[in-house]
Amino acid sequence: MLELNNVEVTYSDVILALKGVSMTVRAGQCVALLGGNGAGKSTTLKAISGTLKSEDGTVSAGSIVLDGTPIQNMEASEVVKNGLIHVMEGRRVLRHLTSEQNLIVGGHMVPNSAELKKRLDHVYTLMPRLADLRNRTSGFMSGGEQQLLLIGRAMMASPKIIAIDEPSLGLAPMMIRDVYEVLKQLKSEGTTFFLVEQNSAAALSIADYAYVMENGRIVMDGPADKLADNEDIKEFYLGVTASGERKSYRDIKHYRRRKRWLG
Amino acid sequence: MDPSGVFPTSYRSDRRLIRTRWQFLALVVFMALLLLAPYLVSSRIIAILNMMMISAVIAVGLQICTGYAGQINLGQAAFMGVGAYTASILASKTGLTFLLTIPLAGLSAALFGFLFGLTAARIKGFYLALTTIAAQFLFHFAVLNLPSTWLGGSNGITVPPAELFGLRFVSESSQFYLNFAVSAIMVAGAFGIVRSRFGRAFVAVRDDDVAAGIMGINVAATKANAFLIGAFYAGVGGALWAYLIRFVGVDQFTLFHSIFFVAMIIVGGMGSIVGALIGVFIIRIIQEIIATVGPNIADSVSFLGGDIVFAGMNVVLGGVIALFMILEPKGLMHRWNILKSSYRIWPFPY
Amino acid sequence: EETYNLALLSDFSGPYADIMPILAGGREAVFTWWNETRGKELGVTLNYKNYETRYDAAQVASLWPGIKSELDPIAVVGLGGPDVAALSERLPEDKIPMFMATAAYGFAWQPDAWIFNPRPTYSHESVGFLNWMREQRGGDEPLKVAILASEASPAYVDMAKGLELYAEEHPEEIDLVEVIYTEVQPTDLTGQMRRVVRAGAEALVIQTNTSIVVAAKRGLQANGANIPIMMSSHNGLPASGGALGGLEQMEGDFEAYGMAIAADEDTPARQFYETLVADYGLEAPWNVVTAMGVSQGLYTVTVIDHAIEANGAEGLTGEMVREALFAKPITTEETHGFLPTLSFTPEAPFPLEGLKVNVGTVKDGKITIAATGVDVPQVEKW
Amino acid sequence: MTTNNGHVSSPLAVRGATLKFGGVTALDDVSISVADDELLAIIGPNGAGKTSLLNVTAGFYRPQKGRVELSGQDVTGLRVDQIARRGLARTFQGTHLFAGQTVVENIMIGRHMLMKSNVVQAFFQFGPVMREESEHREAAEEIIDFLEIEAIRNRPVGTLGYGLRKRVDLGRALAQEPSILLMDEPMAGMNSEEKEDLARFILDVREARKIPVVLVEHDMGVVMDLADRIVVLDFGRVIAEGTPEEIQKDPAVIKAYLG
Amino acid sequence: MVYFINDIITGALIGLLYSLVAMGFVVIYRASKVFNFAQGELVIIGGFIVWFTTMQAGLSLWLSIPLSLVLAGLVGYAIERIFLTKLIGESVFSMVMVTVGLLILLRGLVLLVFGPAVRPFPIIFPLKPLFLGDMLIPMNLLIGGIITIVAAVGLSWFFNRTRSGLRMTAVAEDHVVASSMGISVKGSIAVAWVLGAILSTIGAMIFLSGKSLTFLASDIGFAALPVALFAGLESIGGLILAGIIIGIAQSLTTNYLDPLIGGSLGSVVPYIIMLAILLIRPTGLFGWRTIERV
Ligand SMILES: Nc1ncnc2c1ncn2[C@@H]1O[C@H](COP(=O)(O)OP(=O)(O)OP(=O)(O)O)[C@@H](O)[C@H]1O
Ligand SMILES: Nc1ncnc2c1ncn2[C@@H]1O[C@H](COP(=O)(O)OP(=O)(O)OP(=O)(O)O)[C@@H](O)[C@H]1O
Ligand SMILES: [Mg+2]
Ligand SMILES: [Mg+2]
Repeated sequence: MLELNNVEVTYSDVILALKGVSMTVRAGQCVALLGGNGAGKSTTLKAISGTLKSEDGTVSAGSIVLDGTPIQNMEASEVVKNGLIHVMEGRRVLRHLTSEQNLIVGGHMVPNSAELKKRLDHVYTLMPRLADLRNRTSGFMSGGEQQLLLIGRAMMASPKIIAIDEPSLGLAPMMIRDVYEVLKQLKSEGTTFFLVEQNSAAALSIADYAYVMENGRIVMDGPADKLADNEDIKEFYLGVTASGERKSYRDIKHYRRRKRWLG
Repeated sequence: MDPSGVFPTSYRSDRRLIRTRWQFLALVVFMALLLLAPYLVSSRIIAILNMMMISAVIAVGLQICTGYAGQINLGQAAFMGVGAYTASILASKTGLTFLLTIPLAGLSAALFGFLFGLTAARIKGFYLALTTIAAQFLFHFAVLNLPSTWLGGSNGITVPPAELFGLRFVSESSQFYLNFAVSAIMVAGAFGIVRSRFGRAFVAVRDDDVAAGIMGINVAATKANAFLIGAFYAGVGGALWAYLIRFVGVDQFTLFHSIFFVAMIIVGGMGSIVGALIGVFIIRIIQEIIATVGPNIADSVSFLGGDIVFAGMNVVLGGVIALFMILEPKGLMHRWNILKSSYRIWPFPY
Repeated sequence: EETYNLALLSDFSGPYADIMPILAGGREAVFTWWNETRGKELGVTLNYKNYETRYDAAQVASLWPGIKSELDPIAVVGLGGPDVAALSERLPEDKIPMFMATAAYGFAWQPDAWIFNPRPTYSHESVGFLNWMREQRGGDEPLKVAILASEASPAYVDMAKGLELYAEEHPEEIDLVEVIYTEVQPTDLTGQMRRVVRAGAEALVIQTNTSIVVAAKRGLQANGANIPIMMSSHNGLPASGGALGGLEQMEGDFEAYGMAIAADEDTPARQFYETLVADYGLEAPWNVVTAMGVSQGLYTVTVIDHAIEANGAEGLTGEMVREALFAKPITTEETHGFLPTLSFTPEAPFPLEGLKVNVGTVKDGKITIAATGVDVPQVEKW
Repeated sequence: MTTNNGHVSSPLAVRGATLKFGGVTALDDVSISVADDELLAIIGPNGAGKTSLLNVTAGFYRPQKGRVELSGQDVTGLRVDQIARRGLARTFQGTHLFAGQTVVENIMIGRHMLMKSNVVQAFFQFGPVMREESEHREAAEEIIDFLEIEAIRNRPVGTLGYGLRKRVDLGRALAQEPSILLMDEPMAGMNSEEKEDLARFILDVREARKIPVVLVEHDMGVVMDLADRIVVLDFGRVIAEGTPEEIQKDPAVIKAYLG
Repeated sequence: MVYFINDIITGALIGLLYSLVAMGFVVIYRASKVFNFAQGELVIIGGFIVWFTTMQAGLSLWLSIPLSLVLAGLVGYAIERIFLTKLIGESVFSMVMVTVGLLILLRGLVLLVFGPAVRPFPIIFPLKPLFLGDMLIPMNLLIGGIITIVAAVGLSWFFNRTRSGLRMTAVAEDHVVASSMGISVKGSIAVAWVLGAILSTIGAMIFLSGKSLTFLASDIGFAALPVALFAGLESIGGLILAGIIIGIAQSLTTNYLDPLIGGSLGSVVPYIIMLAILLIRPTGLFGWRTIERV
């Protein structure tokens, strides 16, 4: 359904952020993209959704194909018309609008108001917290509340494929569980997911297939359950030792750090 | 600038503006050429350079206020006017030397700017831009309506030439040296300011005034300071202007002049002193070219008629500004910086 | 064969861009005429070049050194306030006189000038007109007058200030009932005009611009009143009538200035204009702006003529031209009736003695001369 | 620490703070106090009022009721920059970095309030200014070293990924040489390796600077491992307070937060 | 007393004219976050279009008015296409600065195309004022006031109540977010400029009806700006109140204060009022408050 072939992305004509990335997302699948800070995950999403331009970035090589249509460097609003919604990082709600207005804008392509009402109800049943907040000015809501709103707003468009950047960011543990329930629910309703996550455990729990990215390149990929068993993934992404126990943050060894400070 | 692989070895050298011997040499040659200019080029060019240097002082001030501190200011010409009037009155009524009138002109403009800067503590963004337009109108109103013995009212004020040890700065080239000295000091000072903690505070307030406050920066004071400094520059420029034209009248400092100063920093690039200089150069050059070439075109292509050619002035200038915004929205300096960073990493594209 | 240069300052893209082509046409045609007639006799050619100032002092100041080195002119043919502002301190240093087309401003009223106007200040002109009007009306009562001015330009303020001072000092002549300030393109003057009507004004002085005349006229019409408006040369009857959609709208209004009225009558000025059109390529219509350009050209060439007479055709300098201006009056014959006889003195940039204004009006939809050679009383400097 | 009137004062105390926005009660009579050299974690569901509590402390919001004390001094109602100058630094939920500026510049902005030169000195660039610049630059570089962000030193912060930005954010706060550090969800957007690093940094900061840290965080692993004491907020109220062990067992906390 | 009331009424109506010009401005802002410095220039362009279709092409008013509005819309669209479309995705600041360029450019273009002459403007509204006892009310301003109020109510409903309006609001909030949600930023900005140009043209008709037209008419743009800021840049309905207050204040100043001081305080009074209100409410009477959240 979504295919990236050897995609290269350059910022400001000089910084090469993606260096030939290829991946495939099949319809109905959930594909997770993992990777460290600055690996290029968000860049990949932006390249797909056409929002690179606002940061002076371009897809300088390769192709991105959505359902047979090449969409690299396409206008963001056109990409959405092709059925892909990108939930951006950074909690970009429409701050002066209320939470409900945000949702309505999310559903702006819905043809009639009856359908709109139905979708609103759907969002509110899946995320009751949003129903409580419906008349709040979204700019004043707490970080987690805004994050929820973003997910709800993407659902309103009921896209074929949601590309979502760190959905669990800043959510309380219970809320993460709830959100992932929602994602699972949507997936079972047939939505395809392209998921960028730092919370690898959660991501791998719903993903079918996963890519690991480092330094603008894909370094590993495979079915989600296979990856979850990989030693390195366990150590660096899941935070469990080889023996399967969670390490304590207090026990992180000093010697791993090159230099002590103010010694 | 250093090529790929060369890194600074001390914090001082990292801060340095001039990084290589070639840069230093280029600067020296440039300054020397400027200093010798009155002997090298015609007085018409010297007159253009005079205009450019004065505009440069004012535009650099605007750059600090708008480009660095992010406070959109459409009242720079009014601030300039305050400086010009101060210098004129001091020079004509008290006979004070320009060595004092110029800084005093800067200070009085700074005071006026500071008052408007205080509003910036509360009023932000476009709302602020419009209050600076108010500065423009209030200045105009005040000059025309205060008793004419104060500010000359509609009569304007005639300014005696600047004088030092019996030397009168009346010829183009003597004025050139006056303008050169003052503008060199002011531009060098601007580099100092923007690279100091004040420059950083300006940028911080521009980018995110909430975070700036939490970093211990007094946001209101910083904004007022930005206006104060910007207006100080405008005031000094205004004083130079007064000594150049030797007559000040309120219609020399209109909103349109302010808009042109903004245009200069737009073309050169926001948030860069060098950008402001480039912008001044480009806009002034275009103005001069059209003013010079215009009559010739009108003469030789008579069917066009004079008015067409001259109305073209605004079209060309406005067009250039619009074109710059469309092609290079971040200004010429941005393009230059990109070139620089490609050079820094060449030949490795990543 | 000697050649001398004149620098022509013009504003084709600033506030006076609308009248500039015509004004420029007028003065340039005079230079052509002079070169082909008097110039040939004297063996002198006058070269000229236009410089665009945008009506901006900065531009003038920046152009000036270039003008000097490129042209080395013996005189500058100026246009307006910014030229005066930028050059008033420079011309004495460079010893080049400048000849203007318009009436003078109060701020330029200084002795030992190098800048000259063929006409006195706007306030002189309006005072002259108002006195004439009071005499026409008869009676001992002072004439009730309202002024409509604008602060958009200091020059406009200057025009009003002189008249205000005169009215203050001569209450028996002029009773200033209203001084109204408005924008250069007023939104609506109905209310203001009602005040003027209620105050019983007998004349309304508007020396600012055409748009204000139009708005005032509409305001008066709304009030069902018809107070005669007095205009100046740059916003006179044809311009204002044109902007109102027809001269007939200006029936009974006046224009007054110290220069020939471009009326339909057959005057020497008119005849000279026809000559310029027929033989010297003048394309401008017969109107006040053309008259302004032609008179500026005429008194400029006459002064130069006098200077050549006094000093010979060779080695003429700007200083000599200025001296010639003080040495000998410029007679009205020499300017073909475009200007009264002008006797300049070093005291002021315009003739202080023998000042006259002409008054034009609209009668039956046509511009006619209402009076010529109306004396201007002495006006104090303000 | 003792004040002159004798009773022990903590580096930071919030007493009975109540904060309302229209109909929303963000904080309802909240009191916390931090001990010297303590790492206090604040947890609670989304919208519980954690960020609001930090905002009240930092002077960004003014509570309708209650007081904020820094080392026994009442600072309620002071401007944010005044409070910052009294030694309080914070990092932000989401980032509030100066995006167009490089990492070094961001950190140098953190040192603004410690620098003393005036505008005239800056204009003429003589003497003390240059020395001061170099000194503070050195301090900034030390922080860069410490946080291991040398490689991105000259990158504009706007071009960095979320995780690195949080690190720069911490660096900027440290540059203020605070006597108390508040951190709002510093670990958000990091994978576990990066969290480990940051955890180490936080521990090191405490060790080297001996300053108390207040940490708002949703990652329970981090909170339980690092915190000396935990305060749990729900609907703007403190519902529990205690050591990590106690909190983990507290039924109210489990119901409201841990699930 | 009658005259005093009359001055108040006329002032209020002039204020409503400012509101209408300001409305063009607010509409562009509301739908694109672009603060259009060239608003006054749109007014003269509108004026020249009306002049051209009536005085030059000689069409009857019934034909020329709708035609002018269509042409004005096209001009607005063209400006947007040429100057703003390319900047979508760049910072809003760049777009605003391009309007500074436009201000200079359009002034030049008007000069170039129509020349600098003062031209008669067609009489679109009856010249004869409405007499109410001793009061007389200019017809153009009266009808203009009504048009302004109708337009304000309509547009305010459009922006606040309809989904298209909400969509445009989203664009004004954040171009990138809006486009990532499938909203065409281009489309929204285009509609904004078309509307802005049309409103400006209506403004020009009321302003200039029966008077004269030069490029100086663009000054009304700067006269109307304080009204927009007074109301708050996002508020269309608020413009009515702001316009009336500023108009009355200005009228009273010009009629009762100016004669005393012998100057033109009237022309700066809107700015003084605006400054005062902004110091109290930094985003105008009804503007959106700045949201600061950390
Ligand atoms: N606007 C930009 N200009 C220049 N470089 C950029 C820009 N945005 C991102 N980069 C660079 O591109 C690389 C990839 O960044 P990206 O934001 O995609 O990382 P990420 O994997 O999402 O990281 P994180 O998990 O921290 O969010 C980084 O090295 C980053 O510095
Ligand atoms: N300025 C404000 N205006 C109106 N409501 C606000 C404001 N600030 C916060 N709130 C509300 O107060 C409540 C508490 O917000 P706060 O940001 O403190 O939550 P939090 O505990 O930090 O949540 P999260 O974990 O999601 O960040 C929220 O419901 C929020 O909507
Ligand atoms: Mg990311
Ligand atoms: Mg929070």
